[in-house]
Amino acid sequence: MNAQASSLTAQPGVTASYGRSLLGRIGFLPALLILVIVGMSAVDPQFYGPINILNILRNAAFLTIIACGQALVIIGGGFDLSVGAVVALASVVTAKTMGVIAASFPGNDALIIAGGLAAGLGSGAAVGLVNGLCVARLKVSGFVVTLGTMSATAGVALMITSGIPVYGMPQSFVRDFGRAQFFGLPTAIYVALIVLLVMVFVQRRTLFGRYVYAIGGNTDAAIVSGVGTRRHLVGTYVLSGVLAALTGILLTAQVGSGQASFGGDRMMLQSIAAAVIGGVSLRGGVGRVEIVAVSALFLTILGNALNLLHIDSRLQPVFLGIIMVVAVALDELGRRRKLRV
Amino acid sequence: MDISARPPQAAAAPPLLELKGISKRFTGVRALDHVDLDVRAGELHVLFGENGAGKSTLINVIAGTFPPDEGSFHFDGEEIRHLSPQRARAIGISPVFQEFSLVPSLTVEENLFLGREVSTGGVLRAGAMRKKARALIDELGFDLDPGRRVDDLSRAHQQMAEIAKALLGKVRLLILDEPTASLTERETGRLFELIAKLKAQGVGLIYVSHRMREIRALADRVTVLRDGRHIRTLDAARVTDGELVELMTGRRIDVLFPTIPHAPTEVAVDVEDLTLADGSVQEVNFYARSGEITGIAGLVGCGKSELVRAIYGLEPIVGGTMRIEGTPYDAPSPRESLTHGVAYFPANRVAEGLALSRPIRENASMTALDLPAFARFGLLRQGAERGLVGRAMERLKLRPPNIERPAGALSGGNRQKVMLGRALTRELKVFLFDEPSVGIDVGAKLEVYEFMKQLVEAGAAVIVVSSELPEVLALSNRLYVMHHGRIATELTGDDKTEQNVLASFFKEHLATEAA
Amino acid sequence: QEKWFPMKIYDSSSGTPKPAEYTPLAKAQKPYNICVLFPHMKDSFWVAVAYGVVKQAEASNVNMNLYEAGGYENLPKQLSQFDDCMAAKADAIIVGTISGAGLMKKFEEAKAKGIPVVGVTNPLPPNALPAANYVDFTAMGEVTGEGLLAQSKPDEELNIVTFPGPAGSGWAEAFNEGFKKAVAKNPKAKILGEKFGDSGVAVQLQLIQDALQAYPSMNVIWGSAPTAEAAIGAVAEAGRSDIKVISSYENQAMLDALNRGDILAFATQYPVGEGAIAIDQAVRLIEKKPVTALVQPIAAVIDKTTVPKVQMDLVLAPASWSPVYSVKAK
Amino acid sequence: MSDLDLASPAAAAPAERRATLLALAWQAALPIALVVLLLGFAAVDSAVLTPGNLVNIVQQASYLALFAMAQTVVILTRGFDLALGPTVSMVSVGAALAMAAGVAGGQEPGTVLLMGLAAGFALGAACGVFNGVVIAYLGVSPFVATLGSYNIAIGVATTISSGRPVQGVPDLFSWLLYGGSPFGVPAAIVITVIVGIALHLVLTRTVYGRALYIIGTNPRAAAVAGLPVKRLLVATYVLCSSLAALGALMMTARTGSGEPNLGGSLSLQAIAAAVVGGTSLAGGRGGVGTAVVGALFVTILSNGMNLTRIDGYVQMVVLGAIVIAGVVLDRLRLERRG
Ligand SMILES: Nc1ncnc2c1ncn2[C@@H]1O[C@H](COP(=O)(O)OP(=O)(O)OP(=O)(O)O)[C@@H](O)[C@H]1O
Ligand SMILES: Nc1ncnc2c1ncn2[C@@H]1O[C@H](COP(=O)(O)OP(=O)(O)OP(=O)(O)O)[C@@H](O)[C@H]1O
Ligand SMILES: [Mg+2]
Ligand SMILES: [Mg+2]
Repeated sequence: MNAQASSLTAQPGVTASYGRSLLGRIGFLPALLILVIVGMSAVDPQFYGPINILNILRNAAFLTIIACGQALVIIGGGFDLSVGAVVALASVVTAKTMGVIAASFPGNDALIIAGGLAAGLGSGAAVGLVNGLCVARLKVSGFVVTLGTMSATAGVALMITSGIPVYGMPQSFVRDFGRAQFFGLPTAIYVALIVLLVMVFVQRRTLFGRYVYAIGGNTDAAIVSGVGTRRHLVGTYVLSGVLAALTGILLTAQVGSGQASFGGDRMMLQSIAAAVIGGVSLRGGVGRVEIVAVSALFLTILGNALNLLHIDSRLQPVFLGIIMVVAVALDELGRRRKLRV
Repeated sequence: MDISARPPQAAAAPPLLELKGISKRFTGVRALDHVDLDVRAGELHVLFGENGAGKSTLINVIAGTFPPDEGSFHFDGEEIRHLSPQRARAIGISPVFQEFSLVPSLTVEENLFLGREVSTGGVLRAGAMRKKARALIDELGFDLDPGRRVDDLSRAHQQMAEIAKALLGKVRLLILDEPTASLTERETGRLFELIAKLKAQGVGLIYVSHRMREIRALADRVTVLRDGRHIRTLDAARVTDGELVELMTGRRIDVLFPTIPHAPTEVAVDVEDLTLADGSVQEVNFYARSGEITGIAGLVGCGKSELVRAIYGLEPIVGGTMRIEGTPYDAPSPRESLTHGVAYFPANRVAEGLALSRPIRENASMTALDLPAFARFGLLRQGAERGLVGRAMERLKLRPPNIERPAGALSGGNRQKVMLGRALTRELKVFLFDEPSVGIDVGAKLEVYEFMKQLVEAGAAVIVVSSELPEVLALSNRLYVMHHGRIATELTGDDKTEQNVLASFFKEHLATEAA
Repeated sequence: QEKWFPMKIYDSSSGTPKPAEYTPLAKAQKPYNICVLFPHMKDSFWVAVAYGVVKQAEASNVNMNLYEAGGYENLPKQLSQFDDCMAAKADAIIVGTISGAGLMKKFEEAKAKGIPVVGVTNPLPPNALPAANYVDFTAMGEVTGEGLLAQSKPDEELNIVTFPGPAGSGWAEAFNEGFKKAVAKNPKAKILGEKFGDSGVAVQLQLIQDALQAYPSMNVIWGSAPTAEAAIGAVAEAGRSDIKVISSYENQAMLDALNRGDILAFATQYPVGEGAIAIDQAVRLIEKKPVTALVQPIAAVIDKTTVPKVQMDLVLAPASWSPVYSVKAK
Repeated sequence: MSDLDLASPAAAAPAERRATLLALAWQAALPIALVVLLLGFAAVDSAVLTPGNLVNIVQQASYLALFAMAQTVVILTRGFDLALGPTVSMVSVGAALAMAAGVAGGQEPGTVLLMGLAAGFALGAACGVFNGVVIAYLGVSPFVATLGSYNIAIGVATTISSGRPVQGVPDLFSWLLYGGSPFGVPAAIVITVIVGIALHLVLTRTVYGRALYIIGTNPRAAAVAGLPVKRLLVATYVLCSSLAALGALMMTARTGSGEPNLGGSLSLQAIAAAVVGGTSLAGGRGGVGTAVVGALFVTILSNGMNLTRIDGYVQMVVLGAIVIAGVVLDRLRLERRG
């Protein structure tokens, strides 16, 4: 078993063994989500106003994209603390690259945007590659490696920008991509949907997805069954890096500037929370991205609801914390039909 | 070595597998030391040796999991270098490992195809795989649902999945490392039929087991390993059990089971209408007396383990009453049970018994830390602990006798002794053994049985749950047979025969079918 | 940077602000080692302070080392950096505190060791240090409030939501208080809500989007610079061009936004000037020369009308300047 | 699985003595690296090795060591405490508010001091009970449980303090936990050393400590052996939060005010320090020694980089690289131990 993955969660003393009933498979989350939606709609009509729904969906989209990558890493038995820093790095790298290309090829928007996107996604892939290689080659736990790269990546992002937002991206990038809408929905939602669909497909129908489950579920079994574990482990980290970078780029396009303040610890913790609340086991081997997306939506709606309910922003974390624990505890108790020690 | 009674074509052809001078060193341990081995097509070759002799290591080398440090490897007459697990499977070497190589969170079917998925361009072809999986399981005659997750399966079913996995695709050399350790008679029977079929098809087999009966029944040739060295390869037909055991251990062991003088006195544990939350045990009435060994036998998943686990407090109880020496004992918990003098020795020593990276001393005293002999006011008395555990381990002949080494450094049999050592660290009246001899070698088994004998002689109540029929039959004074969570029969004296046990499985089986 | 000085300031050493002009010494007598501590260097505001510090250190010909703590959540780190500065035997320490109250013990220690300390930019408890220069954040919040009232028509309803910044940071609370005090003077101005949150653009954006829904009548967004930056896009997207955006402090984005007409106004405390003055105060303390104990730059609201009049090189570092963390005396 | 790899040697090789010497050197790999690091920095700037700076380093490290010890006890059980930082903030403002109230109510200095300590430890213990109960009895993973209490503690800290520093921490409190220096040793060092020794004894000499290691190594075996796993887990989270509370009180004494943001990013820093020192996130391995070595390592690195004038952002990159290098070193060390 992957030592560090099991470390994070294995609950001493209790192992839940439960049947794969529908509830066991999807958990309480969708029910809870519907409860919150119905409750909020009853309390505040603003909640189901079209703009509010758009806001929720867009913010959930950012979280979904980054949480999908995180979920994959966790399923593979790892942990990616560096995603928040990658969001920042990708943001500034994209903006900076666009600025540089724009200076040499003014007006050539297609080239500028393509270059920026490539650089941004590339930076995410690079961080993911470092994470993956350290985990797979040096056999260091993902938690520690990504803790290290988190610090280093954030440092590099700040070194590039000195903390000053990076401007100079072509207007078309911001207007036609970041803030554009198709059929009334912002781009980010489409991107998230595509990512989600691709990830669902990857998880269910591809060798890579299958191997990630196997590696997270029992690394030794995967090795003796002839699965190239290293390659696939590296793959999960690279994918997580790229998806985090994608989130960074979408945020950059929406805000209109490259910012080293994007992401950070907050986004990292949120992405893990979304994955874990969405049923991804920190022990590895278990989890589905579609439930993770539901959980991302749940967390986003929760934040939105607390704001709409005019709850003092200093007290909001208290509510958020309690609801989070209660949601997961309910889920856990629901699954624990049979106690085994 | 002389060869006889061999299919003529096999004798003429070069051996299927030929290993020469294989060595393998782990940090500080020489697990294999210039071992030779040859396996012919259509023969079953038994690897025999004590715990830690290097059998599993040799198998891992053959399966491509560990590269050997030196030695040559020929398969089908061809020299093979840099064998990887993939390559091994591709040339038809199929291992069934001692430690399961299944991924618990995947389904049986997904596990069968792990590493060999049917795919086009990285995309899985689920339909094709499902069809193949069903065909294979049907052919094997296993009662196994390919869609179930492995962690929902009992250990026996996991073992079936493991065997099915090895038989998927082209097999030329099948390796079975203690495949029957968690199978009961019926599945074992199925497996033996299968082995016969494979042999007839010219498949070579390597088989590891500590059960003499199986070796007798199956082996064509036997290779004995001791301390990582090749001792001898013998023709199975021309060697006696005694000789094999002597070769293996370097000493004579005459009897496999000691004679136990049962002298039952009062009832130590009894349960009435016991029903468990998960339904694995239903309305069971059962008692065990001091001074005798009470056995529990039964098919896979019949709930025999669950029964003793419930008594100890590891399974939630929903109905019935339980008494210890006549006083009611409800809502048991491990801690309570120990203070009441009830101890449980789990079947899975790695998962439930030992903290492998901690010293033997700590593992042995784990259950006794609440006693004043080991700790006062929450402070450990380490000197006393060292003395008490040291003496217990001496009495059990722990090898090597150093109690400060991590428990993970011990062989299977010695790990079992550490568990038994716990029985000597506190006053106990009832001993619940779940599969006490699983995975341990003949010598160690005898020591465990001797230990039980001493307990019974000292007036304790011993309950043995075992899938190995000869073992429970030989050890127990009274034997319960369980079926589908209920007690099917209770056998004593001359009724306690293999035929009667099997018949009661069968009778019950017919009854349930009819109902 | 001769053209920076003399700079118009308030001399608040006596407790009451008196208009004055500040002129630094020409050159330090010796190349002293001056240690500078900032909460972070993650926005152009602190880069502007650093610019002032670096330019003045070069002018005064002193050695300067600048350390940043990585953000307002890292008070323990700043305390350690302060210790490190003392251990490195700095001749003087300039500190932009994460929490003024939180560094009081360090100030006492430095005093005991005879190391002069100068406070820059972030407010301190009264008489905490021999010399400091900062605007009162509450006062600065007030200035922005007054600027808002001045820019609105007398009978205009102002439905305001404030986005002060991170709860618990101290400065966010102080700004907010001053702003509320100022707008309370106008009965038509109502504070609908106060939304604290991390001072990143992404977090602020989400808060604003939610506020647009939660407070449909909101027509003024007042908050930190990242708030204003996030608000520009969110307001445009929601089609609410009627919403006025005001920022409580300055950065490059604010200046650009003002020039584009995206925001109504922002406040400035002349951070470049603050940085420069801090170096001079430190040199004066080391050389035991007369020093203005509390310099307060005159905070101003910059809007379309005042932009041409403001000396911009005291507000922000030139876009081409990239931060330098140390200066070596020649 | 990984547990099985721990099997170690039976055979006594002829070169055993040399091997054990080498193994010993590997055992001390991290402390040796520490000394090398220190000498390296000293080569760049001699101020690094002055007695003043050495005391400075140890004093700074003592806070981090305390927090790393707090994380270590829960990491030993395969958990961790993300809420440690916010707990520190909450305890800081809670204790400061209690003391300010005491001062305002005209209480004796001694009473005020006790009120502050009591409030601080009570808040810390409350956090620990919450974490422990949610993890042990509700079966929520330590990550989610402590992320929940992370949010709750932040909310409580900023609400009760209105987000501003709480002043009015009496001098006696600051003197006791920070300013005082018996025999010239700063109070923070004295307290951390005493607590460290006490915790070491608890971990190695008591039933509780023994149980902790067994639970961390194999929780199921611990439960089967009759150890009260759930109660011990709750006790461990309480111990963790109480150590955090002690650190929070010491830092409050150091700042002289209750700071709603005091904990900031301490949670991850403390985990990093513990892990760099050799505490295993897989549970069952580590102790006071690993926490202290890790804290010293991180502190020396950052002090050395400050004194040798390395830019802040470069420091972040170096720190990241060193964290990884430290753990790689630790893994090599374990491999060599055969
Ligand atoms: N991965 C490993 N690392 C270090 N030592 C190992 C490893 N695997 C096995 N060993 C050691 O090699 C020796 C041979 O072990 P092996 O598992 O081959 O024994 P075995 O004959 O299969 O025993 P059993 O009958 O108990 O299964 C033992 O001393 C064991 O401790
Ligand atoms: N065909 C089956 N497929 C999957 N699970 C099964 C099947 N039959 C029984 N089980 C489950 O297996 C569990 C019992 O497994 P286990 O093999 O440990 O029982 P046991 O009576 O202790 O037998 P043994 O001691 O021989 O292992 C029960 O909970 C039962 O629900
Ligand atoms: Mg074996
Ligand atoms: Mg069983």
